[in-house]
Amino acid sequence: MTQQTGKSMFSVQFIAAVLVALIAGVAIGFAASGLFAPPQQQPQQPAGGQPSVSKKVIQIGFTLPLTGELSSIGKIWEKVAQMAIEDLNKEVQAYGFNVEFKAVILDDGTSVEKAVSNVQTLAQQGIKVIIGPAASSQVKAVKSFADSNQIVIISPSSTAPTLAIPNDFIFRTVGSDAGQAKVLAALAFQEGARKVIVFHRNDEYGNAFADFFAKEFAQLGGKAVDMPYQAGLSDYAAEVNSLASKVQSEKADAVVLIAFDTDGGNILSHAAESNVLSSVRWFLSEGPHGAAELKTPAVGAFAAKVKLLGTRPLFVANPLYEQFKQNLKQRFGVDATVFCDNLYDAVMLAGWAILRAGSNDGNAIRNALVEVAKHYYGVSGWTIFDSAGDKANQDYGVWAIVKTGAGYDFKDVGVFERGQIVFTEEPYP
Amino acid sequence: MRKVANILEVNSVTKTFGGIVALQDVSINVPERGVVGLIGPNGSGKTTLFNVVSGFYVPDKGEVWYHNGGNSERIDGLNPNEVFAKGIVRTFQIPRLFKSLTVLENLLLTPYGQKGEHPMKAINPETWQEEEKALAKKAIELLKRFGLVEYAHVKVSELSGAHMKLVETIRGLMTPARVFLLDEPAAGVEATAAHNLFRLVRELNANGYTFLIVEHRIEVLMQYVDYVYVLHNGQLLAEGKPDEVVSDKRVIEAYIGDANA
Amino acid sequence: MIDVVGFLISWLTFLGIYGILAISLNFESGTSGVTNFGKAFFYGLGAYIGASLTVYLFLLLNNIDVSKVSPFDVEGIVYLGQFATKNPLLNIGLFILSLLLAFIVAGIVGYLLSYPIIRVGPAFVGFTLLSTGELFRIFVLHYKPLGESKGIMSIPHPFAWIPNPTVRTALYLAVVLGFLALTYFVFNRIYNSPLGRTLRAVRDDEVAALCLGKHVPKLKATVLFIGSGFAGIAGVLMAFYLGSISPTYDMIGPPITFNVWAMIILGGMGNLTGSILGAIIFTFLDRLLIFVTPNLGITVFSPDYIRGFLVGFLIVAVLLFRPQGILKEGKIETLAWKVYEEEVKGEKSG
Amino acid sequence: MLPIDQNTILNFLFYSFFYLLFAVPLTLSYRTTKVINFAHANFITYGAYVAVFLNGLLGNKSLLLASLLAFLVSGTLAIVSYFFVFKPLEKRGASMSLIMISSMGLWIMYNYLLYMLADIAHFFSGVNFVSYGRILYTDVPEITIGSLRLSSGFIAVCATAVGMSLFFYIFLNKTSLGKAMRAVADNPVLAEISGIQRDKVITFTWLITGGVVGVGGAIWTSFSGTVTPTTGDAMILQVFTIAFIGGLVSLLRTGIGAFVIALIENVGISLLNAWFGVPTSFRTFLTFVALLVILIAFPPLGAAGGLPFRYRKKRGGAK
Repeated sequence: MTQQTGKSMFSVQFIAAVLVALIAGVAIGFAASGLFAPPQQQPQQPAGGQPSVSKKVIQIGFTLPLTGELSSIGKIWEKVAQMAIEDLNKEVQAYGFNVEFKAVILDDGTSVEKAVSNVQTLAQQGIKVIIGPAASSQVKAVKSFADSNQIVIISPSSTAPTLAIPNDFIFRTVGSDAGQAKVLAALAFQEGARKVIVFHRNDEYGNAFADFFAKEFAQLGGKAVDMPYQAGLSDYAAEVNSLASKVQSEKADAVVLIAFDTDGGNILSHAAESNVLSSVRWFLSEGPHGAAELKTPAVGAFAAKVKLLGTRPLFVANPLYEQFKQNLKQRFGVDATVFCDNLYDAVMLAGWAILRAGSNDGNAIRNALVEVAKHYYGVSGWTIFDSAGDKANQDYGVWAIVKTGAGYDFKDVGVFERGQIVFTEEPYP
Repeated sequence: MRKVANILEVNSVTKTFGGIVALQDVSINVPERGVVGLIGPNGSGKTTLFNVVSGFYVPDKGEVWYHNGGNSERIDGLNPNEVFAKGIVRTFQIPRLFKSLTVLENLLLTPYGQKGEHPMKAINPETWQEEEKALAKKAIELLKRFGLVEYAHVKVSELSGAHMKLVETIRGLMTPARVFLLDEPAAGVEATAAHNLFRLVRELNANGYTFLIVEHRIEVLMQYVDYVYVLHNGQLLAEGKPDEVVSDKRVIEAYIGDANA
Repeated sequence: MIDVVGFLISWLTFLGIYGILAISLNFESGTSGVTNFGKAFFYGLGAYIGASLTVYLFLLLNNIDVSKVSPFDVEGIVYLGQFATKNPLLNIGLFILSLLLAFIVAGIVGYLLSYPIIRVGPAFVGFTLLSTGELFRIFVLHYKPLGESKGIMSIPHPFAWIPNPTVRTALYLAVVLGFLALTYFVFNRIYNSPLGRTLRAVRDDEVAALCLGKHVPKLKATVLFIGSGFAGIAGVLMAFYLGSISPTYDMIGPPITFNVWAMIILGGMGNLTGSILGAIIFTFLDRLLIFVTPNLGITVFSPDYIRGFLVGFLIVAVLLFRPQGILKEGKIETLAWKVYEEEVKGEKSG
Repeated sequence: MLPIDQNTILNFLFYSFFYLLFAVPLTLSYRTTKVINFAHANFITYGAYVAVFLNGLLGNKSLLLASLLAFLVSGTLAIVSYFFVFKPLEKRGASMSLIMISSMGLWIMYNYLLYMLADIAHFFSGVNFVSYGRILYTDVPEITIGSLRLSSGFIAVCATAVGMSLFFYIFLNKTSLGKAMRAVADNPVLAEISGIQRDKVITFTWLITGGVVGVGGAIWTSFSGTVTPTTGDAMILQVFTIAFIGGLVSLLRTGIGAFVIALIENVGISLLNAWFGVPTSFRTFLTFVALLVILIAFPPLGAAGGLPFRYRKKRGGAK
């Protein structure tokens, strides 16, 4: 054992050295970052006016859930964001704009406070358009800062109805859940369900979606029994068990699951083991779409047994989306999950809006964004915004889990047209 | 019949801890301005009796009376802070001073119900400055009298064992209390310091303070106390003047019996 | 270029709010020995009291029938947005009312909660308060009149009527720093008073303090009253700054408490200036690294993970470097020092 | 009809065994080292992720191999935390709360480190590690008694929990190292004097704590539908609640606490849901209520101190 004081002396010097290195590193980084974010106002056009070799760099901010509860979606979004920025730059330069967009991607750990400090610090670097945050509670927290400092926030996944507020700086490239609940209700009713248990996350997303669904389903003549579950747990075996006994006691003929991907996958893998839950129909919201757990054999077989169907925002037969899915798989090895198309279009809209505004003024960019969205048909279909800054018309598709050569996979099997579901193919023969 | 009025009376106190009888029907009296010793072999119940008087334990049976000038009141069942408020100060076998505070601060802490301890007044120093000044003068007086003044700003944790015992004893003088309960003052201190402490006790006694002292080192205690009670297995074995008790067969037997048991 | 003024305003606002939490927690757990793991509970309680009161009253005073238009649904939120800039006096009045009520209610709840934790050891005191905090959060998550899982939105900013955002946020920063100064003043006064001395004694040895006539349960209740009251004020300040409150785990749950604990330990337990220093280190580094990590050009993993890793590393490194925290516990400056000088020194030189 | 069916009982046992594997080592670690360790959550997650990486990168299907490696990885993590952080702090007189906060710093560091590792593994293998599905192991048998189907995960966790309990019982009571560990826990000063190398005992305690919890994490991947880098964090409050029921002192009471909390979380919630319509989202609410009731009803005054007597309202002491 080294001599006692020697040991502690050594560790003090060691730690002191590390600390000094840390601070020095930060200082250098700080200075270096100054270089990376060249001043927005003075473009580097040389006085002579000929087309300069170096392009004008414009930064777009991203605050994504790379850790925390939504990290599984966040990680895929990070790749979609990189691809979107690359495609945007190719497109923009093809039109002769001497501009290069650069992504500044920050992790907000699905936490409210980190989202606020990310948005504030990005704005203070001169960034005027920020994609994200993902959760509605985060968007609400950044709203007052964004509105007062004219920072355009485009969230690809926040669907809370309480954020549908006209002329503010919050835009959402995904339709509100009211529309999707209508489609899910129609799907369940059309498939013969009359009494369903609505098993949903107990957060803003889950509660709002469940309320809309209950209203719509009642109008169609069905009965919806509300059953919230605690979100953010490490496992849901106990919840699935209560669901099974509820299904028995209420004699329900279907379960409507409103969840994100991690808890959705967890619940379905436990439900597959319960014969009570395997004897009723299952209808899902868009959250679990794309979750790896749903492609496992156990859940795949369960889906076939209960003829599992889900809804999700989708422009069916949209060639751009199929192309987008291939690109993402081929370049980043990742399957497109829910909200990926909305994120991709959000980046495109942001780029073109900045170019159209031609200045770094937040208000000008906001107005330009509304105009650009009117004529833009992207991977997520028409991107026109309604008066509250949300995606105006949003079509919805129906997806199922089908057995393919290499195991199970997601497949879009139908579309919601003029008030009812039209199946393009029969998923469960 | 005792001619001097008693200040502290313990009447047939019994205390059991889940079946084990710690005290069985014990009665002792401490005369005003007296110095009374309480001895007994290990496990004889002397510390338990001490804790009953100072409010740590509630006796199962019996009473503890405190005759302070005209009015006398029962103090068994009171909480330790209420017993202190009545004017009975206790010390501990291992001195329990406040480590993060200095000697002066430990003294200043002792007076009961200082104005500055009320949250609303604490914020406004004017309300308690005068009282603090007076207490500080008194504390420094005491420190000078017992030659501890240069330790005033020393953290208590840095004091020697003997000094700690001294500080714990004299901090009681900061209060109007007249009765001192000393728990083995001579424990863990060499002979000369122990004798100094007991001489201090006599000196204070001369100024009108009353003492009840639990002590294990009988040879030191006997030279300084007027009256002694002997406890054995939770019962009162003997009582009397120091020399009577020392020569009492039953006491010797109890101690010897205890020695080779 | 980097908008340094904007950076300072937003960072200092967070610093101010966390500083209030850090000073009050340092007083509770550092000086008085009441290990409080439920700080986020009183912070959330204060925020909810201020926010819900303001949102309801705001609609009522603008004669909108709250039973029909709930302040948590879209129409209510839109009304709140429209009326925000109409009547400055109303905004400021409700803001002050929220601060007062939050202090009193959070304080009383803190006072009452001191009862169950009297006989329990420090580690248990912490977890009892933490559990109570979680009970409150899960209850609010299900309680319709408080906005359920939607939380409370578009809380009218006290200075909403000032058009220029920089002036508005600078003024709000002034208010926050004002409260930080008030917190420091109050706790510093108590720290350097007989009460401060008694509380440190209770921390060092409860039993001995009790035997010296100190009413330990009442003292602990007082400590929790004052500490929780100021936590309630911090909650109101954050609610009005963000303009929204959601009952999520990270917003009013244990992560807030753990952050504040890291600050007071970093800064030095029992030292109020240390708490502010801890808050500075904790909040500044996180924001500063935002300028650095995204540009590191690492592709094998998200570069921003380094920012989180460094915050954790900083806590461990500083603690290893200074195992007692950066600043030591100061001495109690009361008049006794002057008397000591006059008496002893005077005599020596005289 | 009682809303308790076969599955509820099965879940209750599942959770009891897992809580046993996670909470008992926590009590052991606090009892011996006096460190409230938040990095305990990482021991669980790293154990699980050893199994995940083995399955994702190398297609390993053996739970035994995964558990063994998980024991080593989480065990080493615990020892590293002790050697580089807790020990230097302890030696230089850091307080209990300070060491607890240092464990929080470690918790944050280990979390982000795991996210980086998951990213790097994804970079090379293309498999998404941030949320990983349930792993089907082939080397653990599946037993069906009558209609009751005991999955391989159940057998594994049941065997390990029982094995751990037996091991702790025998180890702590019979072996010299075990007795030394108890001595260090009950009376560190005495242990020091009687020549027990405290350092060796403490290092061994951390190895066992990290190891057993890591094995628990590895088995968790066969039970839980999805494993994410925050799996351990979402459970840590429950695990601490159980350890507190055991008074952070007695392993037996912690074991009982594990069953009590599992009972409340599974059977309790479904009863309340069926009879009083309490939404299942009140599940964690119940756990905390249970902790409060236990702390107030009979406060564990053991190692954690507190006023040694019930503070009495004044009886009519005065005349």
